[in-house]
Amino acid sequence: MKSLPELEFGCLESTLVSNANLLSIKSLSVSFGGLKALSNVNLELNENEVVGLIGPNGAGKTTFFNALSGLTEVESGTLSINGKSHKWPKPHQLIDLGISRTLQGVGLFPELSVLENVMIGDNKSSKSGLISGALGLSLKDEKKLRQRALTALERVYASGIADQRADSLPYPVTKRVAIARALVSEPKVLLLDEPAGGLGAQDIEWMNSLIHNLATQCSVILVEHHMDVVMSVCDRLYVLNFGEVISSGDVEKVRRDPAVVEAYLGVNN
Amino acid sequence: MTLIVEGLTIDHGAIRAINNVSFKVPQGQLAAIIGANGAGKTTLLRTLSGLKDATSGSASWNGVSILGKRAEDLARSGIMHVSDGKSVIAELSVKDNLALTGLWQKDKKAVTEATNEVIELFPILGQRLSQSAGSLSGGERQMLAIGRALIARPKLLLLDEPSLGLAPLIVEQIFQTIKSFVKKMDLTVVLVEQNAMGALKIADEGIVLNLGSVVAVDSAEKLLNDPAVRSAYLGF
Amino acid sequence: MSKQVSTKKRTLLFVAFGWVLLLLGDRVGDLELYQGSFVATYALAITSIILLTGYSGQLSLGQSALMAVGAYAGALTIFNAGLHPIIGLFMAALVAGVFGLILGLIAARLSGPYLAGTTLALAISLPTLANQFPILGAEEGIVFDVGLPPARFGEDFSQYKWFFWISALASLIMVWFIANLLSTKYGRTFRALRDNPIAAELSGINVGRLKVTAFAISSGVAGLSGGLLVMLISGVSPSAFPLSLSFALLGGAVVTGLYNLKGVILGGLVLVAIPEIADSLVSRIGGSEGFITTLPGFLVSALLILAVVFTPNGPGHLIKRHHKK
Amino acid sequence: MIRQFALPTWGSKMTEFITAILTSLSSGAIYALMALAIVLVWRSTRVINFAQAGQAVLTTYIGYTVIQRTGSYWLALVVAVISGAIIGAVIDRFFMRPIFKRVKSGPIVMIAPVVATLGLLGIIQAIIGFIWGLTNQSIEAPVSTGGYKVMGKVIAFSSYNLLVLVAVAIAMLLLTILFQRTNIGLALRASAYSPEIARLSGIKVDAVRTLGWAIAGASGGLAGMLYIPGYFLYPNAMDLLLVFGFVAAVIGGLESLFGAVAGAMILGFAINFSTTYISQKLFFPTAFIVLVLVLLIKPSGLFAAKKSRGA
Amino acid sequence: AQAATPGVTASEIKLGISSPLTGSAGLSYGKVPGAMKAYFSYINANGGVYGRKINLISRDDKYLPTLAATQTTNLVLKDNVFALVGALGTATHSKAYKAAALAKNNVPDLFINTGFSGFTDKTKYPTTFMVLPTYAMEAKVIAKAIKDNFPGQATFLVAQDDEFGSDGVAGFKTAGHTFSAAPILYPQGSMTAARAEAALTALGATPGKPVVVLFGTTDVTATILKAAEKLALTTKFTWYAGSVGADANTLLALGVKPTTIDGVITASFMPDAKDMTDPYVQQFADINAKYNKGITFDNYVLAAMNSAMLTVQALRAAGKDLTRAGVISAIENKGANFASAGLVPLGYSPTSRIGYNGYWVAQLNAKGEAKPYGGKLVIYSTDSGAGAVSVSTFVRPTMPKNGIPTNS
Ligand SMILES: Nc1ncnc2c1ncn2[C@@H]1O[C@H](COP(=O)(O)OP(=O)(O)OP(=O)(O)O)[C@@H](O)[C@H]1O
Ligand SMILES: Nc1ncnc2c1ncn2[C@@H]1O[C@H](COP(=O)(O)OP(=O)(O)OP(=O)(O)O)[C@@H](O)[C@H]1O
Ligand SMILES: [Mg+2]
Ligand SMILES: [Mg+2]
Repeated sequence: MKSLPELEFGCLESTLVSNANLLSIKSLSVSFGGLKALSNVNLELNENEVVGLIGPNGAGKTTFFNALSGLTEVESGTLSINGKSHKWPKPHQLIDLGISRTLQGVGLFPELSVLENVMIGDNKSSKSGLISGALGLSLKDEKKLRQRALTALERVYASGIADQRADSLPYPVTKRVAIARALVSEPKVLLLDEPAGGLGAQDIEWMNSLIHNLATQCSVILVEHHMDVVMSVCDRLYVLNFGEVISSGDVEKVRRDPAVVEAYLGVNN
Repeated sequence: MTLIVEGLTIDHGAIRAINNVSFKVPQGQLAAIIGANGAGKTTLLRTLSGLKDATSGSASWNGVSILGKRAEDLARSGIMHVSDGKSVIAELSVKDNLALTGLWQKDKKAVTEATNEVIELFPILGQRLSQSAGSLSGGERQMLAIGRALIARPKLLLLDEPSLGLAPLIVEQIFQTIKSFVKKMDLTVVLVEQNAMGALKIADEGIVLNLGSVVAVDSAEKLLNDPAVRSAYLGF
Repeated sequence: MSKQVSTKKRTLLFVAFGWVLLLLGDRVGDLELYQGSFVATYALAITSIILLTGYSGQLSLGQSALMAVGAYAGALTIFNAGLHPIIGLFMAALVAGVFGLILGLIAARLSGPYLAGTTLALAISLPTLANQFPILGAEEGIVFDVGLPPARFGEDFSQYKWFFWISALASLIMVWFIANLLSTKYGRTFRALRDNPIAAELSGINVGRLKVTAFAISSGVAGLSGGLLVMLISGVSPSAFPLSLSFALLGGAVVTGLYNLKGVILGGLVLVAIPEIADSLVSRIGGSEGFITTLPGFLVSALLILAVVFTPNGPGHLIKRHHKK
Repeated sequence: MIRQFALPTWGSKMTEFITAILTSLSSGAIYALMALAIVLVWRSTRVINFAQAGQAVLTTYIGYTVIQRTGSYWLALVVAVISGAIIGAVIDRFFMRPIFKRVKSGPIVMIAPVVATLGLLGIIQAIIGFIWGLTNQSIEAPVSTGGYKVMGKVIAFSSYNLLVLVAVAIAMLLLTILFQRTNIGLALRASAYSPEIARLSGIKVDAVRTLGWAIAGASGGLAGMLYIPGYFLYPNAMDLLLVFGFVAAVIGGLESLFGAVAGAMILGFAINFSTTYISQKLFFPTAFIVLVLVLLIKPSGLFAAKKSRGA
Repeated sequence: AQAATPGVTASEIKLGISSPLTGSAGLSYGKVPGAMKAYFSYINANGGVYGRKINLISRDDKYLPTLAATQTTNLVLKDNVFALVGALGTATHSKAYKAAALAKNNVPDLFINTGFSGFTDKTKYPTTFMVLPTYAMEAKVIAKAIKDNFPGQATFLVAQDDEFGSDGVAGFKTAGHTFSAAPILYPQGSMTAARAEAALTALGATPGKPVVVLFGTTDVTATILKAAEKLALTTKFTWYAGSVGADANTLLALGVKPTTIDGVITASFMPDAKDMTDPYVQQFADINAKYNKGITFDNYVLAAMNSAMLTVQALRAAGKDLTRAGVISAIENKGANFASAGLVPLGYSPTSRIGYNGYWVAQLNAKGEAKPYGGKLVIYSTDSGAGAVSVSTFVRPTMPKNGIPTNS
């Protein structure tokens, strides 16, 4: 496993605490103009844990991901990883923290091949500079990266389509490729935004088991509206409503929480 | 007023997405089209709404052929298509998005009424009226897209995965809404869904597509209880 | 994106192509050599557009200004500093690259029409500055002289052949660099940020920095082609870099197909040949004076439009599509 | 020997300043004429229309011919505006629509319209040269071009300047109302941003886009008929104006008509003040400098639409 | 020997011209090739040059250096012309000259249409012959005329900011003339109505009747005069328009009022194209009517035909055995005596490549006719260097019969 380059970031203020959470977010708030999209959200994630983040539409789930990944400005709140506190990253620094994410849309690069799409996910490992690139000397790095990308594709059972253009893929496959792209950098934390959205029953099942598998190697924060998936893969849940955590804890407890039933699940679920 | 599709075949270049498909949806009925990803559901709807050309076959609504007509003309004649993928215009405000289907309607009072109904249905839209649609959450966009179609008071509503990305409670609510609209407005609906269970529950009739061909047409109730369909599309 | 050509294969291909050009150079006349030099130069300029627009998705209407920067840098190096022409051409690329870097830093946040507007404004304002600095030689400009061909090439080795060797070689080497660059990590990342900047950013790509990088490299390439261009007209002056040059190159890039380098020669060829053909066509048809003077412009423009309408993705795409069927 | 004159200082600083303001206003108004036309096409089809310079000149030639025949400027203005609309519509129908049928995604979407409209510009200019010949013509202004007399001094502002200024303001207001307050405006915007969704909503996108081109063509016709009397008429007469109009439109954020006029005024003031107070040589560089300064502060111009969220 | 000379056969002499036909510069100068062709057709119809017909090949360079270079190279390498005539522009022609290797191939570069003094450098441009006096000469003559006629008045210069203006500025300096304020140098294309108004407002505050020298193209002269009309300053100044920017027909076509043009002083070396009493003018106008149908006869046409006539004499002077070197030496040795419409002496010699060596001072009237200033034709002659401006007694050679040269 690749060592994380996290030491580059914010080491100075780090306070080492043993047994700390892998990821810990404290009192995160985000506003858009007058709209409070997140207020004082706390979230913790342990190693090899799958945490579900659920809530009604517009509750702030994607905003939470956006804040964590630097796409949205954070109003207040702290972020620490393995007990060390970090600045909120810029989007392109997210990977350096050992975190990678998928987008609520699929967000593949349509005109790139599947393999290239996945290779982009760990672009940083290829150290080739401009000059070596221009002289065609960066082939070794490229080869290694290609190998890693193929491995990541294998993990989502998509290595057979490596050379196809991303925009020629059936929808369920694009979802797999997106996950492979997030995996290739071997993150510690994976943020999945509605991975089962738009999938059919069989693919959902498949996604289920994939997420289960992933949890053996990293931790996952999952945003999802498919309750079957959420209930079967998550260890713990956080429920957002109007930007606030209205309930959290293990799956069964949350599921029976009347506040959650009323705001989100409805009586039929 | 019946939607009649006969021997319809549609290609994407070399790929045959819909192969010799026939079905009927009588007025006031809700037909659910289910099928795995890539079965051709979206392609079928895009052809019915005039966005895509068919290769062969026929389709008519109210006795008039709808193939080869322009999307905007079909829309004005009461065929509303809510395409998949949160079809809102990100750069326009929520209010303007809702106004699009009212632009060409003569009866402005009815438009206002319909708009108010939609806002009642999706209150969150009411709170976001002046915000740009691009700043909405995924689910909010879906609501906006459906709301916009409803304002046109359609006669035939083509819905492509309306439940996509919506919270369970809202899904429930939207399905119920659609059903109530069918009754209230004598609306005919073709509902394409991955959420086969939810769709079949409210549908009168179910059409199962597989790799571009119809594999089963039956009343929704029967399909729900058909073990083959259950195992293939409902996941249990 | 079919199978990629390996670097070794590409190198061989370039060497072989260079060899063919060398042989060809001995078999054609001075005029063809001179036109061939323009083809090479324009092909290089089009390369800079393909890199910038086709790959990194940024639209510049000011490539002519960047070429001018390279041209002046080269001319000053050779004429004023008295250095070797090779250093002059090198400086043309380097100085334009640095200029592009600075401009890129300013324009990094701009996209689409905003970048287009900024570069357009640059294209009209930069050349007029040349008149303000006596060292730049005003309208008559500075001589850009690569000197006579070395004596050992013999008496028959004309100035035009020398031009052709220099421009073809410089262009080949530069395009080879760029092709290498684009075939691996950089090409991939450029296209990624073009297709979906947010997803690229989340994959750890510093989109802002990469856009600037693309701008700088593209400027460098444009600068070199600017240097070559003024070599061919043996001197640099502001009016050699009108806005219409930028526009013509965009047209060439469209004809070439924006997405790969394979057709750049074709783009260069079209820029040189079409006006030529239009001219001779018109003189053959004859007609009234007004007709003869206005028709070439009409024909060139009409061809441009036809190219956009019928092969907006370049003839390469057409051919590929036919293969598939 | 020639005696040396120091320019008199009495009040001349003040005169200089007032003149700079007046000339800024009149050149700003001229840039605004073109900026409006550019923004109109951009708003209704997302195309930077470089052919606008040719369209406007062509309609002005048509106006010129009308003046030759009838002697009436006002009739010519009407004819020019109408023919501008027709030419705009024809261009959309027969050139832009086929192009957009074929060009759908990728960077080519940015470039193809640029190249196509440039090609059109070439064609239009060739046609003008062929019909009217490659010589200069002039159109007499419909109102006095003599500067107003203020306190016994003639100032650099005439009824003609006032006419242009007022026409720009009225055009901006009417068009803004059309875009922001009417259904046509909403249809135009929707068709520009997302043709498919507009179609599905029952909007006749093709017709609406053609209408957008027609409106822009008409305002281009207006621009030509207002600009040329203060200048000359020849096939390339509005080329440079196109560049400045585009720069002004970008400064204004490309979306808003008010922004276009504001951008044009900013450009007019910047150019006239820098050339008056620093050096005439700054004429062209000022356009670049102002644009860069504005975009450094606001990368999408002064009055741009809000950006949509990323993820 | 004849077979070895490119572009010359027993029946034909091929000449080439690269000049702007389209674009902004084409507006004024687009007529030049056509007018030259018309004159050559006339000569061809009357026996040609020693039986050879002159075939002028014209290529459009749009006033762009790159095009000038390629078009001129085309003329030399593809069209195989014997000599070039009437090339236009400084930036364009300086590039074309080197790119087409005119020096190396000893291609005569005849009667170029620019007054840039750089072209007098025989080491750089060994085959080039200018026809216009240099801009510096014109400046010196204007300086002299101002000194003689408007002593004590304030003077101002508005000049295009390129070699055109800078040559002029240098000429005034040489003549010892200092302007009352720093010259207004404007980049080409920047003299808009607004800029002209601002400039004139500033100058308008000067007491007396200052002299304003306009050293630019005709469209700029028009812009400035129109600004003066607007500001009611037309009679405030004495206008002095340089020869390049004072074509009366063009000024009128550009909308300048006849009353404004009335009284504008300019310098010229040619007779006025409207002066039908001049035998040359009349002859050329006749030729124009016959061989250049539909084109109005103006100063541009006149000058072009004059250059064509010089060309025919140069070809004749080189003898029946036409060679490139022969033409060059013929002009060097006999060129000063060629018959031409010019009212000032021609200065060709083995050491000088400047054509006309001076100016007469003219004043336009409301009809746009150029009449001698003060009612009497005074010819000033000078050089591009430090030489003084002197009044010349030059009487031009009489026109060859019917305008068909018979020299040898
Ligand atoms: N850039 C923005 N400007 C204004 N409001 C915004 C912006 N981004 C998000 N919002 C608002 O913040 C709220 C939270 O949005 P978010 O996308 O986080 O919801 P979500 O929980 O992901 O919903 P969904 O399940 O529908 O995707 C929404 O009401 C949305 O309209
Ligand atoms: N624009 C296109 N070009 C080429 N092939 C396409 C295109 N759109 C769809 N297809 C192909 O047509 C087939 C049917 O696709 P379609 O999108 O209609 O299926 P679907 O049933 O809607 O799937 P999903 O449930 O994923 O939305 C698929 O094989 C798909 O890959
Ligand atoms: Mg979301
Ligand atoms: Mg679908």
